[in-house]
Amino acid sequence: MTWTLFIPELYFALTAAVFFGLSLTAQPNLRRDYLSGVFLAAGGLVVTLASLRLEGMLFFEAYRVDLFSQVFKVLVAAGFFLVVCLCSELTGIDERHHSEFFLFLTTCTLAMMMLVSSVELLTIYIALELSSYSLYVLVPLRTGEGVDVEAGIKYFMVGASASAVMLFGLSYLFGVAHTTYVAELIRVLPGLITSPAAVLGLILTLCGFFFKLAVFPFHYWAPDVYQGAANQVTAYIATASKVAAVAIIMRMASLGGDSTYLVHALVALSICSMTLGNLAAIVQKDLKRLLAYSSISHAGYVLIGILSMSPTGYASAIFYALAYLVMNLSCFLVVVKVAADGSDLQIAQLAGLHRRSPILAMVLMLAAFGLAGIPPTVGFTGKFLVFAAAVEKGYLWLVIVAMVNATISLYYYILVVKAAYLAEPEGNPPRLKISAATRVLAGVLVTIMVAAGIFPHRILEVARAAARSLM
Amino acid sequence: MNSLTTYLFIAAALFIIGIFGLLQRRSLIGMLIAIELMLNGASVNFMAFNRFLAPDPIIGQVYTLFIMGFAAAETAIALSIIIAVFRRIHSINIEQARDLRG
Amino acid sequence: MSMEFATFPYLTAILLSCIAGLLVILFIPDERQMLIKQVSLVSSGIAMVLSVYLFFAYDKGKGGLQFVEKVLWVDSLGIYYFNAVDGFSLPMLALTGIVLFTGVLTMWELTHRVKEFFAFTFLLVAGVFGVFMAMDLFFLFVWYDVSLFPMYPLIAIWGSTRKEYGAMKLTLYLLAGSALILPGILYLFVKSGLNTFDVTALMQPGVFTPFQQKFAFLLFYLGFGILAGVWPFHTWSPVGHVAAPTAVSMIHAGVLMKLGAFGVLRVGIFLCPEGWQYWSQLMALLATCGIVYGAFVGLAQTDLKYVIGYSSVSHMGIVGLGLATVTVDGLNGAVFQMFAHGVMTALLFSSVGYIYERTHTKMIPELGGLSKVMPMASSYFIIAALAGIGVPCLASFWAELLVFIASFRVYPVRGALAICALVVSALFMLRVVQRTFYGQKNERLAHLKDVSFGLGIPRMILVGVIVLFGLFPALMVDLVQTASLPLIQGLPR
Amino acid sequence: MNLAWTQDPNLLAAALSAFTPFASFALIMLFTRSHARLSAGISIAAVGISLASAVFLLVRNWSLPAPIQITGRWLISGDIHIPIGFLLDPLSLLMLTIVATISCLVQVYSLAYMAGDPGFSRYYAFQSLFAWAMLTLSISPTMIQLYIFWELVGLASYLLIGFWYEKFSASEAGKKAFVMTRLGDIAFFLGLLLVLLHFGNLNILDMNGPQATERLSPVLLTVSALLIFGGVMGKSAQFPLLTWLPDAMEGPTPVSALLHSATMVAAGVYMFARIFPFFSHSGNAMTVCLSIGTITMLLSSTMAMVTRDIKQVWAYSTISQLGFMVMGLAAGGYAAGVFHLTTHAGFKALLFLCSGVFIHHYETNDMFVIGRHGGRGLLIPMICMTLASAALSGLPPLSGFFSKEAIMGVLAGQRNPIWLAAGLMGAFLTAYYSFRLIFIILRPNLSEKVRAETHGGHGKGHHAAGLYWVMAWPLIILAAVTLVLGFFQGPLEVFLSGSQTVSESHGTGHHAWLPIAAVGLALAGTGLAWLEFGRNGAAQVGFVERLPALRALFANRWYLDHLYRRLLDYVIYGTISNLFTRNDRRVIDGAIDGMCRATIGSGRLLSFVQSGMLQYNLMVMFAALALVALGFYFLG
Repeated sequence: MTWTLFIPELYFALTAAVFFGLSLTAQPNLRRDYLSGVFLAAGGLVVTLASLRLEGMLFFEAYRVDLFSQVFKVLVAAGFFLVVCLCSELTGIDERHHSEFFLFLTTCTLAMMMLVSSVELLTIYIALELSSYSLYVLVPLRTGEGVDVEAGIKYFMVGASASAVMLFGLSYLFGVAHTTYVAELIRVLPGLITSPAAVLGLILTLCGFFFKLAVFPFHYWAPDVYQGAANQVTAYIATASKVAAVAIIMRMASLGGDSTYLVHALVALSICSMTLGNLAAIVQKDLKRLLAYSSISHAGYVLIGILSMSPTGYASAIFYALAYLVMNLSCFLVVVKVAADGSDLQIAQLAGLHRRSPILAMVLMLAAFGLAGIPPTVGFTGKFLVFAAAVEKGYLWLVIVAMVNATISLYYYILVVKAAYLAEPEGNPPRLKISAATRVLAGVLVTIMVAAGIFPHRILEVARAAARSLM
Repeated sequence: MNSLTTYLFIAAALFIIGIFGLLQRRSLIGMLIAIELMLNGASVNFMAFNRFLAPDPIIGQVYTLFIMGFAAAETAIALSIIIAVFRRIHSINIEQARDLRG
Repeated sequence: MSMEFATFPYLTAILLSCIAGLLVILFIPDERQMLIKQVSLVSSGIAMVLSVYLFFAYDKGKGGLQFVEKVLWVDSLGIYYFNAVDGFSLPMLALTGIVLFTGVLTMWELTHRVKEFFAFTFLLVAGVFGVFMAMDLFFLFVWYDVSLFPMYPLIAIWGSTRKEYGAMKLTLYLLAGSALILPGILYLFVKSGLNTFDVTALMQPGVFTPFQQKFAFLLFYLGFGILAGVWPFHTWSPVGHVAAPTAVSMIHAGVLMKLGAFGVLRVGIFLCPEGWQYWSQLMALLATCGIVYGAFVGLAQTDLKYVIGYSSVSHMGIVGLGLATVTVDGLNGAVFQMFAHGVMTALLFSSVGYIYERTHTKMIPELGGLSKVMPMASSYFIIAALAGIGVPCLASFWAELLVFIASFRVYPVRGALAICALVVSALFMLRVVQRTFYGQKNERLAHLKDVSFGLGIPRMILVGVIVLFGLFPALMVDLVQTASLPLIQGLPR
Repeated sequence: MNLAWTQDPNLLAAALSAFTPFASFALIMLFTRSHARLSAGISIAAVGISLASAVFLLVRNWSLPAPIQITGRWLISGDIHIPIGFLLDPLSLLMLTIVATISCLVQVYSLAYMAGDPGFSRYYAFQSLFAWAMLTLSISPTMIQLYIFWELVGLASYLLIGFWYEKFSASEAGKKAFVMTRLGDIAFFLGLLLVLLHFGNLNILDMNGPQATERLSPVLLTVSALLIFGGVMGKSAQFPLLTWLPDAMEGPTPVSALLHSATMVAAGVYMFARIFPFFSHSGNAMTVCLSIGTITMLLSSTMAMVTRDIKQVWAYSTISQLGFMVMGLAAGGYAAGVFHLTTHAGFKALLFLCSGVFIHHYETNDMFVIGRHGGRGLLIPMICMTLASAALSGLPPLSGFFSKEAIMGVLAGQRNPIWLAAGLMGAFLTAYYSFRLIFIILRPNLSEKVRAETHGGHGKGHHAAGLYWVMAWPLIILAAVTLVLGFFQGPLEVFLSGSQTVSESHGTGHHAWLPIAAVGLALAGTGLAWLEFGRNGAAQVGFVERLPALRALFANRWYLDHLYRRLLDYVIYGTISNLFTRNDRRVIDGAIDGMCRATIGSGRLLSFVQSGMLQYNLMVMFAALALVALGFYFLG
């Protein structure tokens, strides 16, 4: 039993402990919390990167460390790091709770990491619940805006019921397969997939993860939570937790083997969620809410990659997850910086951004066009790969629907860009003060968005390898 | 009608009742209880499957224990949030909390 | 990475000249407007010189693809960075270079957000160049989209009439087109089973079944056709032209619309020849509708730019008709028409742009007697208008001649209809010329200055090109023929 | 063209004559726009060179055995070959010389007429453009080249008619001319395409050769011939496309003299003669042409009888003479038609130039005003004009007499006498209206109150004597030509029929009574004119003008213009264009916008459903779940 495999998780557990300790100290110290957060998160990223190539099993085969899990751990850690970087002035959270904020963020990350590499139903459930609980607590932490607790309670209610449903599904899986190890399930389940109990179990199980990814019909929490939670929390929910959800859905979807019905169900869900997300996003005024709906539609796109159930499909989904992570973080960078007082950001408030801060405007434009799937951004490459995988499986019509959706989505992304570049603000708002660190961050994000879009080669190779290790 | 199916029916009944309660109740506490019912339905399932089918007699019980634990934690969090809600809108009727929409 | 460079990578150099211009401009502070303009002038100049050089350097005797640059990009998907030119793409490259250069010169007086304007312009043009030289479907599509989305800010920020509506409509409409193209490309990619996006590999006969070709061609025809202004998917084009600022309408009507026709040619016709033959009837029908329709609608317009917009619809119809004939002459005529119309429209828009900047109106009734006020500006417009109505010894005459001969041979009735539309187009162009430039000197505008020499240069270049190819059409046709002849001969009988 | 230029004097001369004007056009447009005199010099020098080389060619090839054809490749696309080159045969040489001569004279004349005009350089540039196009047209070896330069000639005419573009009527007239001729050209083009596709090439010699009948079915032959004749209708202002020519008189008078009487409008007739054998293969086509020519001739002569505008009279007479030429050709009189074209070019140019002097001097087009101001005072123009009118009305011994007689002879050869009758009628009317004008100016009725029409009042105050003589010399030269040209009929016919092997059997049947009848009718017309306008105390009111209805009919050009106007307004603008525009806005664009609006609306609906009611959301969630579950039992 080699503990080295578990190092990243351990590291984050320790980090959590550190923040717990900080939270016990009497008087709050924002600077201290932020800096320790950044450095610890950076360290975590380094550690996870270092352990990228590890392989092996832990905890009585319940915990699998392979390229697939490690890649996603890196993504999660990266997301965590970048989100922490956005917390330089954490105006959305009461000062007294900053260290708690970091604490729960860390525990959530830890849970995500466990989630992506756990291969036993109970472990999965534990990891999932742990991450959810941290988020349940994070959402109402916000100060000022009166809606945070409402968002929190709704998030909780939907989440709890979803997890209950999932648990019920798990019980059926256990019932038909007599085992709780994913590896054996993969072996046994395809044979039983015609039996109602198995399919019902699988579908109900997937519900829990769909809730995380905010796929229709479990998407209702997304807009409310995105709007209600503090900007940084929203950024985290929108990026890291989504990535982890993608990972676990891939793991579980491969249980279905070649059940056409499951595929059809997924097709239906993906079409519903992307259409619904895009249409509802058109009329949004609040940028975070708009991003929530767009995330719903992107969940649909990711599903396309997953439901093609082929190595290329999974690889494309992994790539898409990365792309989504980067683009969304770029958007939230803008949100956090423009709404410096931690309030919600109306699209109209972007007016004149191109003068107030050209670099943020550029980041926003690239991110928006990327989310819309316009080359040469990573968003386009991701869509391209996903669609290629789908067409390979013969889902041409699904792809056409998705492309039409992408066109619709372009409309509201353009509205955002228009607000940033065209609309003239009333009065003359001052130039935003952008710290050097933020500039660097923005530069890095832009570079990733463009470079990964134009030179997808390396990333794609890794993704393929990861997908192969999953199968 | 062997006994396994009986248990399954009971579990399913619990689950459905839970869902019904969740949809029908307007008070947060009631909804919380409904969710507990759903969880219990799941645990009954586990126990039943374990008892009748699974080779290894531990798993189901382990699951059930864990579920209990989680239920407790969940309730704790839920109650804390509900208290916050009550502070904010002076009611635990979910219909009062409708600021987030659109 | 297997590389293959026949010669010095001219094509990449063209792309780089644009992208370098873009990057340099991005790092110049936006107060240094003059510097920005000079930089853009230089890089566009390089692009033009290179593209025109290639036009003449191409070895007609050898024919085929030349100046090949091929680099493996993503081997798991068989994506190559594969640039090459043939008789079809060279005229387009030259056209793009010329229009870009003249466009930059035309916008010399711009003062509002100069930096962003030229940055977006270069992004757009890089995409256009890329499409014309890409022989790999993936890159072709990437460049295609890259060339589309800058249109939005370009129109919406620097545009005029109903600019935001026009910009949004144009962008969404065109990208809706690419919503059909991408599935089509992926469809062919998958069906070929070759795991490559290399056009030369996919265009081998027998790769695709007739059904696949018919299906995919329809996708491409509709997708690219929208950008080519195929009737009835043309309504974005007048609106967009009207809204766009001068240089953008020049580039847009002059080059971007050709992108659509070129896409149909390069992707649709090259990869799905049988689909081409199968749908040619439909193409001819829509094209004829476009020609007649555009002419008649143009007759009723009172806004100069609308007039030009509809004449573009009509002229692009001629391109479509040429493509629909499935003959060598038709192809020659179509490509020639793309080139000629590009230059001509650029000239028209540059003149109208000048007039609009000075008089602040595009409405024909408010103008009139301009020849007395600004003779040069008017004569540029008049020359372009004459070219537009197919006066001999101006470039577009030959193109139309070839297309009409070919179409009359293949589709006598539709061809005759299209020819008859010439009268109408003559009528409305001359009507515009008369109402706008002739008549008593317009005192309200009497104080305005005529085109200065500096601003005259781009127009003169365009006029020169029009006359050159009008007097020596063989320059163009011989070149295009090197590509069209093998294509037609390679068709399955 | 891979031939060495110096080795073949023909090629050299032809190239010179054709391309020097183009060079001057380019020069003037590019460099010397601001130097009026320099431009004029360049242009005149260029056209002078053309004239010289044209004469050289004519003399050198007076008795050439076979047509010389030199072509080089201009454009080859697929199986379409478009050569450029020269075809030197009697007809083209003759036309070349005529065009060069008249252009040269007119350009000299314009030195004075246009003196001090702001657009002097532009004027000469356009003149050169026209000279280039027209000369190249006349020596084209293929119909496609002919068509190309045919269009260019049309362009030049458009530019020159609208030369004073600040006058609305002028620009309007230019537009009208261009569009109307374009209408004919479309038919022409279609005809050419028919021939090209079914016959294979458009080489004039081949088309005239015998294989035309072999390769083209009679029906096809007739159809294409008629379509090509459409071009003639447009260019030579034949019925029903004749109304643009009178309006074209809005241009400067020299332009009218050059383009719209002597040369350009004759291009139609020239083209007819050019492929005369091709036409003559199809009897029906010839008959149609004959009738068209006749109608044109009669209609336009009636119009000429009532107008007061001096230029209008000659415009109408031009139309009628063109109709007359077409009659001659269509009746099979190749030589006769071409001969009349030649003579007509001479005296009609003379007529216009003379009236130009009057207009320039009195700054009005109204013949009555001119007469009352003592128009006869200007001796040279007066004499020349009288001479030319005599020629026009076919009085011996002037050139017009001979050519008209030739055509009459041909007409007499026709089986159906009606054509001859029409011709004689035409002769009578011609004499009447031309001498009506002469007498009005010569014997002004001073009692008549003046209506001061200021038509084309573009003039300049001073009339230096130098200018007067600059204008006078061309008149004298042309007058001399008019006097003597008639006696060259014999040689010319020999020259023309030298290469063209046309059967003139029925054309040359001589009837002794014919000349007498014709001349008699001409004299009668003159006499009538004298009775009504010439003799002392004549009321100066023509017999037509006594019948208001008839007068209105003639004055309004038989209401043809009104018809066209209506057609344009109601059918083209009012119906089709309007309909298409509405359709574009409402249906096509409306559909697109509607789709977008629907999308946004549905978005609004969806976000409304997101009502913030937790229970509803959960309900949807479970319902969807149930659906998926149930779906399995029914579908899975």
